[in-house]
Amino acid sequence: MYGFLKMLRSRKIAIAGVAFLGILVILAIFAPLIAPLDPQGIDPVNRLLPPGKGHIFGTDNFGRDIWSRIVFGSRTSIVSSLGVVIFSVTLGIAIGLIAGYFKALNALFMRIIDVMMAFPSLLLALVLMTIFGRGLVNVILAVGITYLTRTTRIVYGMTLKLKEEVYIEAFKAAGASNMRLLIRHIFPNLTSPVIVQATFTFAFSLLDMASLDFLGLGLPPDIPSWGNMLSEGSIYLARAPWMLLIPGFFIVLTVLSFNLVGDVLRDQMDPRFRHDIKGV
Amino acid sequence: MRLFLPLYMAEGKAFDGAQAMLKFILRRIVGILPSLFLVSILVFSFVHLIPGDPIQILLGDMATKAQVDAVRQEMGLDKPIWIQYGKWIGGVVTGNMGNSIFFGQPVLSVIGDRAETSILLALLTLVLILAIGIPVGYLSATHYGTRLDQTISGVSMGFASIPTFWLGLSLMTFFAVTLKLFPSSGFPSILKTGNWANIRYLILPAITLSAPNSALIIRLTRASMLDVFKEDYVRTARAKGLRESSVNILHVFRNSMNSLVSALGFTFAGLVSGTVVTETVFSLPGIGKLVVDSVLRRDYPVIQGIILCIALLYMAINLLVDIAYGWLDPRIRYN
Amino acid sequence: MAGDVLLSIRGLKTHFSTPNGIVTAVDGVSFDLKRGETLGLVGESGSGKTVTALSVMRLYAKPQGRIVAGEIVFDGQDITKMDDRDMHTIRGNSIAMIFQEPMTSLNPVYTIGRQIAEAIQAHRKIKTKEAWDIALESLKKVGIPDPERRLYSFPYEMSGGMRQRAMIAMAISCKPTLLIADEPTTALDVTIQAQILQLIGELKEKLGMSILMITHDLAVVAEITDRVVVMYAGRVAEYADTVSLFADPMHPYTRGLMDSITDIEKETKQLYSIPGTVPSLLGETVGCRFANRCDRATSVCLEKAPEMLEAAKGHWVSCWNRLGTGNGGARK
Amino acid sequence: MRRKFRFFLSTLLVLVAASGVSAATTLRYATIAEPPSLDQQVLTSDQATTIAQHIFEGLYTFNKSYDPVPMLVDKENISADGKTITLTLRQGVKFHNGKEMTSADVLASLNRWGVYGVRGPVLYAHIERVEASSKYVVRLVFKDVFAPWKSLLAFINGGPVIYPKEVAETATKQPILENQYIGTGPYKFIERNPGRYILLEKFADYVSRTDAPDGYAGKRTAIFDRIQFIPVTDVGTRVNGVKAGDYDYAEQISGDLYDMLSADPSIVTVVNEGVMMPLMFFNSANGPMKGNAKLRLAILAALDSTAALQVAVGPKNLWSANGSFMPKGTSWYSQAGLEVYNQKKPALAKSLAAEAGYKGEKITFMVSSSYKIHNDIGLVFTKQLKDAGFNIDLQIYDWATLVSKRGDPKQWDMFFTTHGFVPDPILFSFMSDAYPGWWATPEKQALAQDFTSTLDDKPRRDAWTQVQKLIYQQVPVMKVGDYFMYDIYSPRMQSFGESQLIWPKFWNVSFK
Repeated sequence: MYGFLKMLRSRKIAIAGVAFLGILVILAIFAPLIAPLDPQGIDPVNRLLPPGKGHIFGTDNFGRDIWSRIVFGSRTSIVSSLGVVIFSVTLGIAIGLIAGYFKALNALFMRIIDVMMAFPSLLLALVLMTIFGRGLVNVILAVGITYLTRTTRIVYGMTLKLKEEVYIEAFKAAGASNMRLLIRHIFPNLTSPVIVQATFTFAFSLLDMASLDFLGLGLPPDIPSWGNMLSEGSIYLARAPWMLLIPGFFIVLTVLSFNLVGDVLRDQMDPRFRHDIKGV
Repeated sequence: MRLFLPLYMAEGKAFDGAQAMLKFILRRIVGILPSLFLVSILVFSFVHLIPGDPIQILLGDMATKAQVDAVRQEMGLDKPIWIQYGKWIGGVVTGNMGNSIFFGQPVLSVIGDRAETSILLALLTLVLILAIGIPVGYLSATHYGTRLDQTISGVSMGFASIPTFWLGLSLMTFFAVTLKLFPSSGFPSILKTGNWANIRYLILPAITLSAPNSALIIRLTRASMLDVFKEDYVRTARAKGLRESSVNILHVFRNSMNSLVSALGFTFAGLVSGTVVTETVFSLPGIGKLVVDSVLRRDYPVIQGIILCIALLYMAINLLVDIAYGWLDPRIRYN
Repeated sequence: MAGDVLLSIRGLKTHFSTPNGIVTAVDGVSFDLKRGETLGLVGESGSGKTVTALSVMRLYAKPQGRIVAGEIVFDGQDITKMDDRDMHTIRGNSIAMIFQEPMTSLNPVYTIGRQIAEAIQAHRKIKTKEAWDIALESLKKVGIPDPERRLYSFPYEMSGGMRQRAMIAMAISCKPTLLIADEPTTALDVTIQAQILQLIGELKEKLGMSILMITHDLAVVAEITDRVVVMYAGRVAEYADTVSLFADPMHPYTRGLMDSITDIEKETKQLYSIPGTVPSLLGETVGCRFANRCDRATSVCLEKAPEMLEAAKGHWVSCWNRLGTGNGGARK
Repeated sequence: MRRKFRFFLSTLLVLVAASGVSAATTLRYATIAEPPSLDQQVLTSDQATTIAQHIFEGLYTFNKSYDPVPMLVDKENISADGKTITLTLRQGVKFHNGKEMTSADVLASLNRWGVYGVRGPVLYAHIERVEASSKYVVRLVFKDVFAPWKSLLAFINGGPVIYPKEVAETATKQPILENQYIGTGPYKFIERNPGRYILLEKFADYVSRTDAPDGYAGKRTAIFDRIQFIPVTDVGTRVNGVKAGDYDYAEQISGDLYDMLSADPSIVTVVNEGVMMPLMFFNSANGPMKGNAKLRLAILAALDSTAALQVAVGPKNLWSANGSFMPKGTSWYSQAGLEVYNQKKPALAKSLAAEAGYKGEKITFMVSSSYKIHNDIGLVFTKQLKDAGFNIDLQIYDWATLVSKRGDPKQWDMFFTTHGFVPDPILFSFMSDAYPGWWATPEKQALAQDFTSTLDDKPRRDAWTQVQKLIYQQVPVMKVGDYFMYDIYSPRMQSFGESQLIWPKFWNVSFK
């Protein structure tokens, strides 16, 4: 953590990123207190109002207050992206560790990864959505799968390397159980790359979900979400640009912030990025 | 050029090298078949899980149940699923994927036509990615820690953070509508018309797609070069008195190419199959959009066909990447 | 007299900026290397001996590393003031360097021949063919069996010893006047070590090179060096010709080092080693850096850094209470 | 770097220069979706009809005021009892394959449609036999008097277009194949390139009627050499495409862009005459709605159609909160039962619901997100109903899923859809007992009977008025209102006047 803060000092933009994410979390937690209006309050008379007094960010085609929807949307966005992260990371670590650690499973694992890679996540999204209708869980699953394969691959690769390490061999010799080795000795070495991967997952899953929303396969329209706001707005690009721009900027800023933070985290955690001095 | 020459092949080892490689390739191709089989079953059952009825879509809202059932029977869609699968897979091995329910055309020709768009678009994008990603990433790595490096990171991140369809729409409104430099949408076939000028239809989409992807390649080039920088042989190269540039290119970049190759491989595969948003925005007849439309129309044969092709593509690229590995790094043996 | 000094280092200071602050890896090092001689640079890891060598080559990691003071005069030119182009003409040409890790010091993706030829072509405008011929020559010089085939082998196809020979072949391919050998034998098994040392000795004679031998191994020093510089924590502790150094070590650290070698005759089972560890080189330190580990340390040692002074003819030492002649010698 | 850039620029210029326009006049029409097939007899896709009407023709067609008038028919003769109708065909009409159209072709086509066509059975249920009494004469003999026959023959969307005998006789339930797209229309089918376009070409030997053009009727002259129908699903892209000059005509633009685009000199907007009716169907076969008219009336009372239309459609001139199932201006328009339409009285709704014995049971409301209008109105209604205390479970599916789910009474309580223009109320989906919702009360069946069994307009209109009244009592379906879609086209096209026909047609149309 200390190192992370140190790194931050050297990257001014990253600080901005952290700050923005902080604000976001506050918005999400205190949404009902912050949002001036009901994010679902339909008002046919005041449709498509440009930003101004009464509606700082204007209103959308339902006459709903965009700022209020942004505030509540931050909840949806955070929850869903977090869902993707948790799903992909937990499962990814589990599968990757086991597949990488037990030789017998390696081949099988590679086959499965092949298949998963070959299986467009979009199709999965479509299928889930058509079977169960649009919903949060479906979106998380659909997007999560893609990142699951990536995380798994990383963990798998690292486990393969790590278990060849001398000290692991040593513990083996000392008769440590597989479970113990995996959890006590291999897993800790995975944390930093996985954390890094997680931040990027968070960032890019947000974009992926926006794309799903654009295709009408994402979150149900009765939940305020930035992705839906953005895709609804895309029709109004010319008529009511703020409908597109405002959620757009929030998405870009969030993703950007996460990427920047992730970048710092990686440079700081991944030893190969540390300044190392030859010869000393 | 010598940078890319598989030296050990030029130098007497060609024979055994080539033989080992041949064996390896054969083994891998054999290995692919079960995966494909797995995919085919998966897809088939998957697709038939989806509620909804292609015939209803075909005949429309007003068609009565009786009429729909009649057509379904004629098309053999009323048979038990495993019989349908057998019939389908039987056709597939003989190179016949059946007809599209919606278009009534052979699946292969439908896919083939879309493949042209997707592959051309993917190639064009790949060129852009390489042209941008590698040089910039190289700069970023060779100027590690400097302001330049940080600016590059910031900017590339920025591009990676823009939702695709937003970028696409903006490019279209500016370059197509305002400046009228490019056509706004669509893509008349090049193969059919033989008119290469049609490639201009793909430029805006390619730019849209290359924005996020080249950002990733920049990051990767940087990362993997930094990885190599601290290797002892780089220090040796310097100690030899090589110019900084030749050290960076001949030793650092050359040795960091492995990770790039695999990344580019899968980027390409992704570009062929997963660009539905861009295709929708620019209304391109591509594979990605065909997948979505076919699912929405429940056009089973087409969906199955596409997924099988995509799977094949992925595995082929997987193989190519592995071959490239050995080609780039003599230490890797094919066994 | 100055004519026969090939390399003269005066008050060299090399800094590294790390996330945790400035590290003074080399702190005012001075010594001379005469033509045709083999100078040993001795010290534990972290003593700054390698950085000193890299400073001569200007190969310390950039941008973190920096020479902040002092001069390195090679053949009459001050290396610290050279621009990069001139530096390129010196590196690998008149000063060549071989490294500790033969396994990793060669690029795995190129053949030996190519890597040697590359070194040659970096300095001479000649055809690749000729360069390869020269490469073959130098492989022969370092006594690699079946050199014609080896030209086309990859590093991974060769043993450690072979690779080190290949490295040496690369180093001598441009007939350098100075060869810097950074622990060339540490990574090899004992039998090979001898061979390599012998090879270096022979080549020195054959090509009339001077050698800067960096090592922590006093045995090696005793074997092949003419004079020795003992470094500790970035500073020179003692600096003398090999004979008198072993006969009469004046710096407590030097003595410590000697005692830490097993005394074969007395078959001492217990291996003596200096208590404590090398201090962090972060920031400025007052006093003698060895003080915290020194059994002779007095208050002055903690207050003021000792000066270098010539205690006996050609025998320099920096210590407040050095072991005077006679009362030195190995521990009973 | 700079060189690279200059290179890019130059290639770019080359490409731009290369983009020339071909000499032959081609109309490029951007459609919202791809039609499955162009076989008019078996499918009701409007996309298909817009294209197919250029290729195929029916015995009758509609004039500007959507009354059925002869097309391929020259003269008609109706027997005194109204049960025998003798149609004399126009002579010398050529199919695209060069053959002349005769009664044999008509007979075959009618029979195929009557048996396998979507709307055919509606007519054939009343027909005793059809016969080709001579080369140019076809006779339809009815079991009973069936009024809507002419409208049905004129309505080519899912209607009896005339194919050559060879095609019609072999054709069955499945749509005919592309090489069978042979009609008598002013344009002939060239090729279909899925995802890219459907291409039509002027038919040189077209034999046109000679009477003055009137709506779809009268003289038809093909002026464009070719017509290209290009699927462009994204509305933003359709608009940009016309602005950029890549398309000449684009259909179904979103309402909220109307004012802006009308003001834009680079674009002309034209409203489509085909009235669209958003409808909310109730499940009469199962669930809390079954046989509970009170509850349905409660829901009706809660809803504010004006708000819904305002949100979903936008500009005032594109919608009207009209509860009459046949639009204003048509002879079928009626106020019957409208007192319960569009009341926006949540309080009343609550009390009615209470009387109906509603205790907050879950009401499943299926809406498709495939169409913006469905999605938007669905959202507004859900909000309004929730505010009125109904426990609405909004389920959003793609259209295909909704269509299949609505076929099963156990899956839903209400679903949302939109119907287009029908020339005769008999063609309303809910007039068939089999349509999801399964409205089949004896009262309905009785009224439907007197409605069809007379040829005179007056009694038919009164009968329909009764049906509408009944609908507002039993509420099998709720009409939200009327809205109109509009299209855009490039100013280089000759004007379409203040309104566009339901299915835009491009004969008698040209560039300026």
